[in-house]
Amino acid sequence: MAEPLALYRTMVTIREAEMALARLFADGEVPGFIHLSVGQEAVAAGICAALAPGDSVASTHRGHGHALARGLGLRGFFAEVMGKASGVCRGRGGSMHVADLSVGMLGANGIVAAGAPIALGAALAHRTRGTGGVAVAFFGDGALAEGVLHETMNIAALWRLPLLLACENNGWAEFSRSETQVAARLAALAAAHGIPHREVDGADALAVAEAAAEAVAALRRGEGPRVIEARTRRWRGHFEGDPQRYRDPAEAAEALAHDPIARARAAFLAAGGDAALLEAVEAECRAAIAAAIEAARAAPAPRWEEERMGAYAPAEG
Amino acid sequence: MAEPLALYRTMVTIREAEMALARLFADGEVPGFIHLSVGQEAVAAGICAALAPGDSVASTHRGHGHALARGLGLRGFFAEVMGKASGVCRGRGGSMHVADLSVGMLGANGIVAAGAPIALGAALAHRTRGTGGVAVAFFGDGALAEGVLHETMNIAALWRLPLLLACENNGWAEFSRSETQVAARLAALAAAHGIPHREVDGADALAVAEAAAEAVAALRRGEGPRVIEARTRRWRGHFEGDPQRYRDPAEAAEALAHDPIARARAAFLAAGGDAALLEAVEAECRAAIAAAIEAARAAPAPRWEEERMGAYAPAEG
Amino acid sequence: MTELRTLQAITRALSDAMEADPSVILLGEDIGAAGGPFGATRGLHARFGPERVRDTPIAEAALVGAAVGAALTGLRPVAEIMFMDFITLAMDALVNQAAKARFMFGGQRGVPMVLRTPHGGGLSAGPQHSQCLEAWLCHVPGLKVVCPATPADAYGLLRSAIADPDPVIVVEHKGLYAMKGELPDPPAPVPIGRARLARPGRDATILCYGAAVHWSLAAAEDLAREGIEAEVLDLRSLQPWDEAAVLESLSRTHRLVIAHEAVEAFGVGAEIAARMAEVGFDELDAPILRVGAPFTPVPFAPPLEAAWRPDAARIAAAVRRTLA
Amino acid sequence: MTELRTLQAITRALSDAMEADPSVILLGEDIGAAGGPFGATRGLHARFGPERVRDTPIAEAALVGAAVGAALTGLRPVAEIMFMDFITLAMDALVNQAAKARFMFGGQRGVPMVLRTPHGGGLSAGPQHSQCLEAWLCHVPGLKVVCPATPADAYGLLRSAIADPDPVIVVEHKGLYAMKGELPDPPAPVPIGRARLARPGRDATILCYGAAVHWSLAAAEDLAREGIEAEVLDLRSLQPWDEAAVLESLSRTHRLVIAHEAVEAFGVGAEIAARMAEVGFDELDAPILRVGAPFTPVPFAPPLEAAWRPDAARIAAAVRRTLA
Ligand SMILES: Cc1ncc(C[n+]2csc(CCOP(=O)(O)OP(=O)(O)O)c2C)c(N)n1
Ligand SMILES: Cc1ncc(C[n+]2csc(CCOP(=O)(O)OP(=O)(O)O)c2C)c(N)n1
Ligand SMILES: [Mg+2]
Ligand SMILES: [Mg+2]
Repeated sequence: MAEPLALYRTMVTIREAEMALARLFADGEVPGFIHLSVGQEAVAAGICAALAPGDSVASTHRGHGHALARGLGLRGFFAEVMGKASGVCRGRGGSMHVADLSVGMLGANGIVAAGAPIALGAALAHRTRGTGGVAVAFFGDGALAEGVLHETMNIAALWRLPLLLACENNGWAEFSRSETQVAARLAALAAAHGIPHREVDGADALAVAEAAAEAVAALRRGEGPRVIEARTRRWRGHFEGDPQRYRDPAEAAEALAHDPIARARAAFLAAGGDAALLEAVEAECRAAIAAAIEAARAAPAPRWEEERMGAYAPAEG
Repeated sequence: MAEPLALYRTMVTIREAEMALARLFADGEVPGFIHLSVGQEAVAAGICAALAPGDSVASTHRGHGHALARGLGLRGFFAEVMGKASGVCRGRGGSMHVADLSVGMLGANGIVAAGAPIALGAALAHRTRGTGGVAVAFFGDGALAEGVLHETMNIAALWRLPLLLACENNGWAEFSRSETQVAARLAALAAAHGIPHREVDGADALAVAEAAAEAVAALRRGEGPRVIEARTRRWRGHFEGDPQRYRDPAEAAEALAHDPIARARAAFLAAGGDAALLEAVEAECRAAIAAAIEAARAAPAPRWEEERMGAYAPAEG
Repeated sequence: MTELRTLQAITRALSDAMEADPSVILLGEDIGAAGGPFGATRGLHARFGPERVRDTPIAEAALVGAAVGAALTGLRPVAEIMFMDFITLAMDALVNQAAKARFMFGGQRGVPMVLRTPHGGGLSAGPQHSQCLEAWLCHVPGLKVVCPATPADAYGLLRSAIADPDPVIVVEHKGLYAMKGELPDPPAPVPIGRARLARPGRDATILCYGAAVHWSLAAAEDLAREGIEAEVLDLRSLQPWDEAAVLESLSRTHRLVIAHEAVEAFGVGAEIAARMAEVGFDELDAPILRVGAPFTPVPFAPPLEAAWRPDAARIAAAVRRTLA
Repeated sequence: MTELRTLQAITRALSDAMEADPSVILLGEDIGAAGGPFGATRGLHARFGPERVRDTPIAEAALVGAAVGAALTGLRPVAEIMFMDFITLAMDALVNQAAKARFMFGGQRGVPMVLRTPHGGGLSAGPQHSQCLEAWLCHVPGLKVVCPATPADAYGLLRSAIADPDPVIVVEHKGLYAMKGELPDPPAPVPIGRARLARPGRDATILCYGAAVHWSLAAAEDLAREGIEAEVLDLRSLQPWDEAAVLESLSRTHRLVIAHEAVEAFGVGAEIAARMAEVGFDELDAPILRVGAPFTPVPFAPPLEAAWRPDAARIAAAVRRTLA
């Protein structure tokens, strides 16, 4: 089972990293646009806690948390999002494409729902190669409108692949309430495909981790795909800088009441845990993030002329 | 309610027309490839019997029956499938593209599931323009694997559009049993979307017509989309010339036991109908088909040089 | 004359078209009350209501497919795909349905729909939110493709596109949305298929469209200081394109540079160059040069993206080379 | 040397590749026990089992997306799209995922997948089952595209494609499946990116690929009777394409005709002509002529389709024109 302190560390890492990005973005140190998962950290942390080395994760446009929870390093992460040559993708991908194939992180993705069939293929590879590994497809509630997600569910169900479909249901698809976008409940769709579905409170990291552990164990036993739907809250705009005029302030305020980190902290203390431990974790996370940011700041900008690698593998010999 | 004799006439027209095509195809008088709906006639006949002028139909690769049931004329039909200049599409489309926009037949379609969003758009147009019309999307059971069908269901459900999703469940997708292709039952998918679903015996034209009439009435009342799933049987190969090596002879033989025409005939007679009436209908159909074939044979082949109309509307003035 | 931004010109065109014709409706993701991801539909939901300005779910294939069906059933839908990169999800509806219906059904009817979609880089939006894929669409018989460079053309081409009996793709450059320009009063449609002489010149022709028009004008400005008078021809319509205007210009300058932001290889410039290497061969005093992006995805980091994107300097250099 | 049909050469290549490398798997609709819609996978399901020869549902987007994920996770998937017209449904996975992964992830890894798909007309398969859309794919950095004209190349290019570290699209002409030819013993891979001299000549170069190679050879045969010696260069690889070989041929013949079945406008020939109008400009003694299909969908009726498709007569006429 996932260790509370480890989950806490992952969540704090994501929160602190993304809040730092929010500041860096406001200060013009992050180019392009970024989608933060602040408030949703327990989902990434809980799901990824159930994974083993070799497992695969395909993510979304809101993928920082998934990447960090999967073990993509902070230095490569910040340098990438800040567009530096030392970025994990050499500054070519940015926020929406952070990927580290060495830890099975197959990439954030700029195309809604496109990670789902990629994870399907990863699950197929695990099965075919007999690795014992599993694959996770993260997706949002709005992504359920995209056909390819349904194609993916169908194939995963037919072939009983070790695929965990992890839905982050934050109630929003960009500027629209997702109930105006998606008619079906995921539970009902999963049931139609014969895929076991479990709903969890996405602000409760332990609950997510427990559900994920159970699902991943089933996947490893070859029992076919699973769906976990985590009810969660988007604390910030769709992207940084989004004025959120479309958003009812009461709903936005209510979202803040569901703080996965505060909740984990309280649970830890209630179980007799030592606050000093939490503070130590927080301090370590902050220090690591600060160091990563400083390293990224100091890192050179990528230069096109020095970029030897193009769209193809270099010719051999 | 649909009139039994009218249904009978439609089914006989489809059967006789397609059996004639089978012969013409074998004799080399039909170019390309054709997919026959022999054995499935009651679905096209029953659904289209519920429609009024102005309603729209989008069809599939197996679309002859839908086209004829919707009122596409036999002469234009045969000439088209036989590749003649007098074809309803001037010989440019052929079997997979028979269309007659003047009767709301928006085309057979070579792309599996592509008719569904087209019908969705037609339903949207009926709603927006306030025509009171409805749209029908015909699709096969194998098409349920295509994402766009799910996108269509979702949007139709959300917007409560007057769209009838008419599934011809013949158990096959090309050379594969569709249960190896589609994990979910359509009933469950429809339920997940909140779309009323009704299963009917696709060999019983009256039952199909009754279900369609009920569904179309609901559509016209603005109650949102409906699904009708007709269990039906593909009597012939996926395409003409298909040796069907993949097919269990017992299953193929069983299919023949479900003959919508024989069944309609028996029901008509059992209800005290006069066999002479049926025979008169049959004779009329055969005569009309024979005349259409003769006309198509006599019609000139299209000549590229004479084809003034290209891919765009001719420039004005 | 009114001065406004490209984005406002687009909103105005949509609004005027909806005013003029009740069969015009809008379909797209978050185009309703939210006013569209870039703000192109701001105010239209309030003005024309949710039945005519429809927020769609994230389902590009069905969105465009529905536009086809609606266009075949009496509406004139204007669909929006949020980033041109996402047309990858709607190619079947565009290519196999919208483009083919008129021909394939023997000329019974066309599909009077419009697809608006922004392309282009410069925002560090990365490899999946910056592509210029218009060459694909130009290769598809049955589609028309336009790409305005000014607010007046953004207005005028969109009005023509909406009025057109066939499907038209209006490719907008997101980097130009904020650019200001003059709109004639009353604003007027701009015919599809006609190039615009953006700057006359006699020494060489720079053929371009979209954002590259502005780079080309800047290049011409620089070149003028060196005594080189480059003519800048804004193609505006990519399919059909104004072959007569290009030939006419070439017959005066005898030198041709083609500039666009899309990847050079197999891009729009290839067709124009190929055609001029045929019908304009005798006019050519120098090789036809193309300035397009190198053959990689669009990189994210600003210095990479800036180096990757064509610009005025590269265009000017190409002109100098044709004159060397 | 063994004589066999193109289709058998393809089956053989798949079989040999699967034999040689357990990470090669096949994915496609009805490719399993049924042996594939055209029979390209006949016998492979029995030989390699259902885990390595996977019948997929009718879901092209997920099929190709899954190939991407599988290729990123240690397999070498060979996906089949039944007709090239259906790649419209899988463009996102091809263009935004497969093509970009290597570059966008900073060179961490490539996507070693193959997509096989048949194009071309001649079967009266109509407007949605006959298109040649390869130019689209050639415009996408990160994809490679090949198109064999002979059984030996069908074998050799497919083997190279499967071994390649990046995504390769193998475009097969369905009209050539039954064509017989020689396969070397043992059969050998054919390198991607190299053209093949199909017939030497000195008066003009006919550049072509796929089915057009056979029309070009027939045209050359006819022209030879008139004393015109046309060189036929089979491009084989469309992205990357063998610029050196084309230039070399042009430097001898000084006249270029480019032939393909795809629609001429914005087709593969446009890029080659454009490039030759740049780097080969000084070698050109005549306009570059292209022979491609006219700008309409592929019509169904045999006389229309036959008139629509390019053929030997049109190619020969173009060669005569370049020499006139
Ligand atoms: C194919 C595609 N369509 C549209 C978009 C634009 N877009 C980015 S995120 C988003 C909303 C996604 O909602 P959801 O899946 O619920 O994820 P969330 O943002 O809530 O995490 C949209 C429409 C896109 N990136 N890709
Ligand atoms: C997008 C697409 N993929 C594949 C095909 C090839 N194909 C034609 S019909 C068919 C099977 C369709 O099965 P179903 O929907 O059940 O219809 P049926 O043939 O049984 O009437 C397939 C795979 C196609 N035409 N379009
Ligand atoms: Mg959401
Ligand atoms: Mg079926």
